[in-house]
Amino acid sequence: MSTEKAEGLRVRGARKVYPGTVALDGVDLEVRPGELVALLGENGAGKSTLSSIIAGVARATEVEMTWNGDPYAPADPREAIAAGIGLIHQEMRLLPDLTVAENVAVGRWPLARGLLDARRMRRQAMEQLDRLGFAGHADQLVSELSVAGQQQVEIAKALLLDASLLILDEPTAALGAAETDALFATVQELKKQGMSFIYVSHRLSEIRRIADRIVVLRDGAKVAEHSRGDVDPEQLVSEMVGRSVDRLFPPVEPLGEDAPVVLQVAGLTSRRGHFSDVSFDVRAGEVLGIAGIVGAGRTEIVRAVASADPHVDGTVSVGGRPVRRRHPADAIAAGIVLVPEDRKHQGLVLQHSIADNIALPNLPAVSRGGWIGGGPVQELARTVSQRLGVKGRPQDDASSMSGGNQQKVVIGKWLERGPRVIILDEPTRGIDVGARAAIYDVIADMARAGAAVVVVSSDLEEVLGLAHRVMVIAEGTVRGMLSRTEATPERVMGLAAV
Amino acid sequence: MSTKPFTSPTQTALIRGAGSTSGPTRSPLARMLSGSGGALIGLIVLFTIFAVTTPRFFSANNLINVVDQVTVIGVLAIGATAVIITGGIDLSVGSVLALSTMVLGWLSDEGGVPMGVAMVAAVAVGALAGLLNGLGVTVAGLPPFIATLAMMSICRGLANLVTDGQQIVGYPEWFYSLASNRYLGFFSVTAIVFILLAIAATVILRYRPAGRKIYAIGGSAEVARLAGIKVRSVTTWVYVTAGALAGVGAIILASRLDSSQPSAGTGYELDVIAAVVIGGASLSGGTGRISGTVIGVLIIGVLRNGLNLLGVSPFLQQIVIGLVIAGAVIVDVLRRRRTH
Amino acid sequence: MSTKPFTSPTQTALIRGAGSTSGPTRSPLARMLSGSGGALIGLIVLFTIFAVTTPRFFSANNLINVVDQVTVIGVLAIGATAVIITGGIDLSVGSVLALSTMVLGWLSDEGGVPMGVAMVAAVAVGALAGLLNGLGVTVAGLPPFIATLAMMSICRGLANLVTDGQQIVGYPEWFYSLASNRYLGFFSVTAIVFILLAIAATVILRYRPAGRKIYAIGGSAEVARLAGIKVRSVTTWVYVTAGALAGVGAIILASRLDSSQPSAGTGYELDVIAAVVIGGASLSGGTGRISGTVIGVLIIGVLRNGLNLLGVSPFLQQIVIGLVIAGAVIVDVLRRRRTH
Amino acid sequence: AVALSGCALTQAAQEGESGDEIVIGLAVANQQADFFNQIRQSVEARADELGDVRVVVADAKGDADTQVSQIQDFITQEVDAIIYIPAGATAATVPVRNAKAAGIPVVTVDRNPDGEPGDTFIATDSVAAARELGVWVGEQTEGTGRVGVIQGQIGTTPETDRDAGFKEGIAGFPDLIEVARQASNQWAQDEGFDIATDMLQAKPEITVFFGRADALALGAASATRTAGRDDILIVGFDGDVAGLEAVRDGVLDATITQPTQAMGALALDSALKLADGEKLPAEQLQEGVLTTAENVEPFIEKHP
Ligand SMILES: Nc1ncnc2c1ncn2[C@@H]1O[C@H](COP(=O)(O)OP(=O)(O)OP(=O)(O)O)[C@@H](O)[C@H]1O
Ligand SMILES: Nc1ncnc2c1ncn2[C@@H]1O[C@H](COP(=O)(O)OP(=O)(O)OP(=O)(O)O)[C@@H](O)[C@H]1O
Ligand SMILES: [Mg+2]
Ligand SMILES: [Mg+2]
Repeated sequence: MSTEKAEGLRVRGARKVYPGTVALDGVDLEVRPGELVALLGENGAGKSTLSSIIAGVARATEVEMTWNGDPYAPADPREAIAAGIGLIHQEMRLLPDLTVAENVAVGRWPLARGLLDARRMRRQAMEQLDRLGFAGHADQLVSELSVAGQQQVEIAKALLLDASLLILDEPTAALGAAETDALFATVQELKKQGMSFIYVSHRLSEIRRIADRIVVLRDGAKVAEHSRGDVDPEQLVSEMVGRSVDRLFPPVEPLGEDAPVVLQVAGLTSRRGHFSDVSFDVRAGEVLGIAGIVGAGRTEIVRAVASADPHVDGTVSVGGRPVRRRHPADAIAAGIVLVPEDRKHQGLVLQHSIADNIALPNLPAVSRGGWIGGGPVQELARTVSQRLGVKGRPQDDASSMSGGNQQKVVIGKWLERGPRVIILDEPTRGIDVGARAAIYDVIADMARAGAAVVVVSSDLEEVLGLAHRVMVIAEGTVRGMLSRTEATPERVMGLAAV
Repeated sequence: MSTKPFTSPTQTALIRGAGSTSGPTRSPLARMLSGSGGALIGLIVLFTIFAVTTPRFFSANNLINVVDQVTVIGVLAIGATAVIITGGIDLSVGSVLALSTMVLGWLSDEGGVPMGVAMVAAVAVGALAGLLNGLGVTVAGLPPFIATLAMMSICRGLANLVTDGQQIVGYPEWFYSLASNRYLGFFSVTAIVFILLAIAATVILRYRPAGRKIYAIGGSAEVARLAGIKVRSVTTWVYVTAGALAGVGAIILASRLDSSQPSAGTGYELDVIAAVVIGGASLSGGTGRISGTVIGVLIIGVLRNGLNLLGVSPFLQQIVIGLVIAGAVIVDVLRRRRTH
Repeated sequence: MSTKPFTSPTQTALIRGAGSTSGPTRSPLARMLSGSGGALIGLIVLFTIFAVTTPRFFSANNLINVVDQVTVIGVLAIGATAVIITGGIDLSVGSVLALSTMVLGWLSDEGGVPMGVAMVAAVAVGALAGLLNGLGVTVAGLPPFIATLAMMSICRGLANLVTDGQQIVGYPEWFYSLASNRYLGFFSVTAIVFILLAIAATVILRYRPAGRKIYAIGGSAEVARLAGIKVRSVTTWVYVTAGALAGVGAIILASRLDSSQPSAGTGYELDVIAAVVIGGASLSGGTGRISGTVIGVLIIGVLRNGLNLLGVSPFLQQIVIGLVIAGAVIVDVLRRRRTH
Repeated sequence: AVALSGCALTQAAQEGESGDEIVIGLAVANQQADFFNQIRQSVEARADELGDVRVVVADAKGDADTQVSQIQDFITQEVDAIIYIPAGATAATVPVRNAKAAGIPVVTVDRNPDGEPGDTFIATDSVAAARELGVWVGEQTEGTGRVGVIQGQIGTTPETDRDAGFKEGIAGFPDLIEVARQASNQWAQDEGFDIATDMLQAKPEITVFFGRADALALGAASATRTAGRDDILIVGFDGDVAGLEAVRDGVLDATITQPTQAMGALALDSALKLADGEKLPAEQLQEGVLTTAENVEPFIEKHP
């Protein structure tokens, strides 16, 4: 009965109201078979909300949807999956205590005579994961995987859904270049088989590569639609942000000859084998970029520098004085602070307010004679919010903020301490262009104020755009230290390759 | 606990309790070690100590006694394992057991109902209490600790009201012999029921979709929901099952005591939970296995039995039991730390 | 619980218990409502019901009686609130109280030690038990449920060993009058101690860095650690404090009863935890406040008192108490759902 | 059955002789209760006195199922006789049955299982003692008063017996009326305190408190003192050490002293005799003694 025109998904007037926020305000969307529609927009524009409504995860306040011509109103994810619509959630949703294979199979366990067929379960999982270039094995616990590995498991889980429409909400946020390539190859292959996609990403360069059409959201409304993928990024940015963003990266100011060495790392070696013999210096006002492919050991190295992991040999000194490494408090006392890569689990107490989160590492600063007053806490929160342009009232729960704003809070909570060394691990993962520019400005400001800055990122453009020098890590060892002029994408990639 | 990719295991374990690994799809040896390794070591150590120190311990007869002595707790612990895997807890099992046993006695004694029907009713009453627990958790949104704490109090009151606190005696002889006659030269009917239930639960948890769903829910209710699992209904069923098993436990207890007492099962909930956790389950959900629970139950049973045989004074026994519970779980924690 | 932007609150609450918002930096009204609103409504409802049904309830004298009746549980609940905010649980409070009260009695009676010194020793013994709990959790990596369950058994055994299970009588007259003489026309010394401790705990949790750290640890131990908080040592101190408060509770109970009994405090742990949760704390940690706990304690106290005044039989009381516990927390859950 | 158990008895006795000591299993209902704990202590004291006798103690903590297991363990140890103080509300038959099946004689103390009595039964006649207490209260109050009863655990044998006896005792005083009763769950002093406080609040006309155990009565005494009521007659039951001292000090007005020392010693002696194959009377009831300030001193010196 369905006419050719009605094939695929049609969304009409999607509206979602949260107490205090209108997340979506009457958005239309159409996805045809075999097509990849990219959904763009700033943090909080409503991309995930729209995705969730389509996948039955959230209920719209108002919406009219048809799927292959029939009315479609999923009450829960089960109904969406049954209809052939699957979602890879922006926040990774895995079971840490179960194996990779179990996680991929969750909800769709292969059975033999009514009982779980564990061998088939493993085989199916690895078939998908191999296509994505997964490095682990089927029996590994998910909690042992790197973020990238977890992301790949999440993707494999969705690929096994047998969906005809798959929504990928920022699937590459945690992936490096090689993994991203593998994913895109898989996506292209599936498109040829008639599968359609909704693709959400903040990486505009990716959009050019794979999008058939582009829909841009702003403040919950559709502001632009392009019927092709290779749209000029600058145009997209101005559509997303509502103004033109003239530059992403602040200028990198040359370092004075006499800038003193602040952070000195010598012979740092993990007793668990994550990295060995890592040595480097960072001078006052300098930004050191750390590049490498996923799983190279960058996170482990910077965590060791920040005394977040025990079981490490070697020395870390600040201003010539060695830092004890028993507890993160040791590093903090020496002036080293870490903005961790996983803001939800390491950066924020999500059910506490923004103000409380900012106050946490600044308890002495908000105390008067050992007493914490509500006033100073609010005051500090306002100061930090203003400085970084955080959207959200100090008393709101951290969990109610968009990712970009959360990231700003994670960085902001350390600024008041005036750290001598600040380490940022993947500081803009999942962050929109506008917010990214703001975070880059903050990074440059800190350097200008005399801090030694270390930026770890899988986004090569980011490393090259910010850093005075780039250190390349592969397999837990330093493969090269490049000056700003030496650091071309080709050279970095060459050194990073295993 | 949700995905914390770069958390050191020690730190995560610190507050919420030891996280646990339970990959059901590992090699048999790894599986054995990961599921209940710590507890198994504890059990073997206890066995050895008692076998050496008290000659009567290591006799077939005594070991069968131990099995008989743990049947009630064991049956309850099977249900509790499932509840704990979902991330819940059931404090009401002892009281639900008391209510079921009183219903059994009242129906068969006062009510003149045939024994078979009364037994079904006892299980049904347990299941009903479990259903209310489950709905309290899934529909009313109560924390499991509170829903089942309330049910614990309610069922104890009801159990007492049935006969105004009196015990009920006068079961038929065949009923008493279910727990006391040892068929096949070894096991009583009640012990066989326990063993069969344990096997069935192992198979369901490990190889049936229902079991896998329970693990998924405990790992993360949200992940399970996104994967299309009916979290509320599965969770409710788990509580219903735990309640029904308390009903089965009530029948076993009545048979064992040849009577029904409203004070039955007082304090069992803590024994049961201790057994499940000693067996390797984590109270934060997502892990646990029946084999481990059975070992946990045996540890508690062997310990009590051995200390009695040794003639250790009851006050000292309490101290030793506390130390062994802590010790058994510490062994498990250390073993896991090493594997990480 | 982590942020799940698209989770319906019901779903998240489903497994781990109702999440809660407790930003200590909110407006006074929001603070009142978020901290203990549900419980407060419950308390007011109870008050109204009893005031209408039994004329003697709403008299100054009876209300003072209620305060006296809840002092011991109240003092224990203050410590338990802190423990629960860290995401832990303390099942040992009742037994630690018993051990402390026996040490108090033994030292002052048999040991001939001055009463003041014996009181200090009782608190110190409680603190020591708390220290072992804390180290069990933070250093040995035991789940709090297990560490304190073991301690519960150990302390009960020790409490009994002190006098081989005998109670101790014969405190000086002035000691007995601490709990029985009502100074200022109203409160006994013990009630005043409780009120002062509650105020001190409120102030510390809300306005001292230590309090902030406790909330942060419960919210996320890893975030707290990376923010430079010594998670282990703070957590250990929280258990030490809970133990010391059990020691204070022991002194109050001894004064109230003019004797020390090794069976003292049996089952208090569940009352205490129920009070804290009714007061709005979540067992998954990160939330809770003393004002809520005090209301929770009063709900339990008023309920028992009112039902006694009405002459309700203890069996019916158990049922009513179960229903009220569930009801009070459901009110809270519903209220939170609406604000979400 | 007699022949069978007799035959098994000799076997047990022989076992006892072949080892150098006789082993007696003592299954205590609940050591948290002072009454049971005292019996346990007196059994142990008597064994020390005799020498050559080892007492193995198990505490059921009030749970009948635990007690079945513990007696099973006694049987495994092949003890020579068992002293069984039943746990739970009322006495379970299974432990006696199991022991008899194994040919081990049983002395039941305090409660005797219906239909499966021990070889001998030792207890106080609580009904008679409670009746005496009731009459005493009637005389003290000159037959006028309002009684508040703080019950033990409802449904248990002691509660039922003490209730029946006391009612009979005060029946002869028509103006001595029970106006309130409330039950405790654990016979505990803090429960007694709270219940009595609330009773005084609800029924200020109360002039007599009967605590069904000394702990409950002591709780009531604290409550009356806190309420500033010194006009209330308070009586207990059991004759705990604390109870007796309270009677001496005038805190309690009377209690019934159960001869726990005598019962414990008698239980052990009976167990030894049964182990030797002797026959004993089915019941060996002891007198509970009404104890007031006048006759309390000797009991404090040496508990009967
Ligand atoms: N559970 C919730 N309660 C209240 N507000 C919410 C909730 N979830 C999302 N919002 C709000 O809805 C708006 C849209 O959020 P959404 O997550 O859809 O944005 P997004 O475009 O996916 O952003 P990002 O790029 O950061 O992922 C935001 O203002 C957000 O704060
Ligand atoms: N919690 C963990 N348990 C076990 N292995 C881990 C854990 N975290 C990381 N690893 C492993 O350590 C190695 C280094 O990982 P790390 O995350 O430091 O690399 P990275 O370069 O920072 O990569 P990413 O870009 O994913 O953060 C990887 O092989 C990873 O699988
Ligand atoms: Mg999003
Ligand atoms: Mg990394």
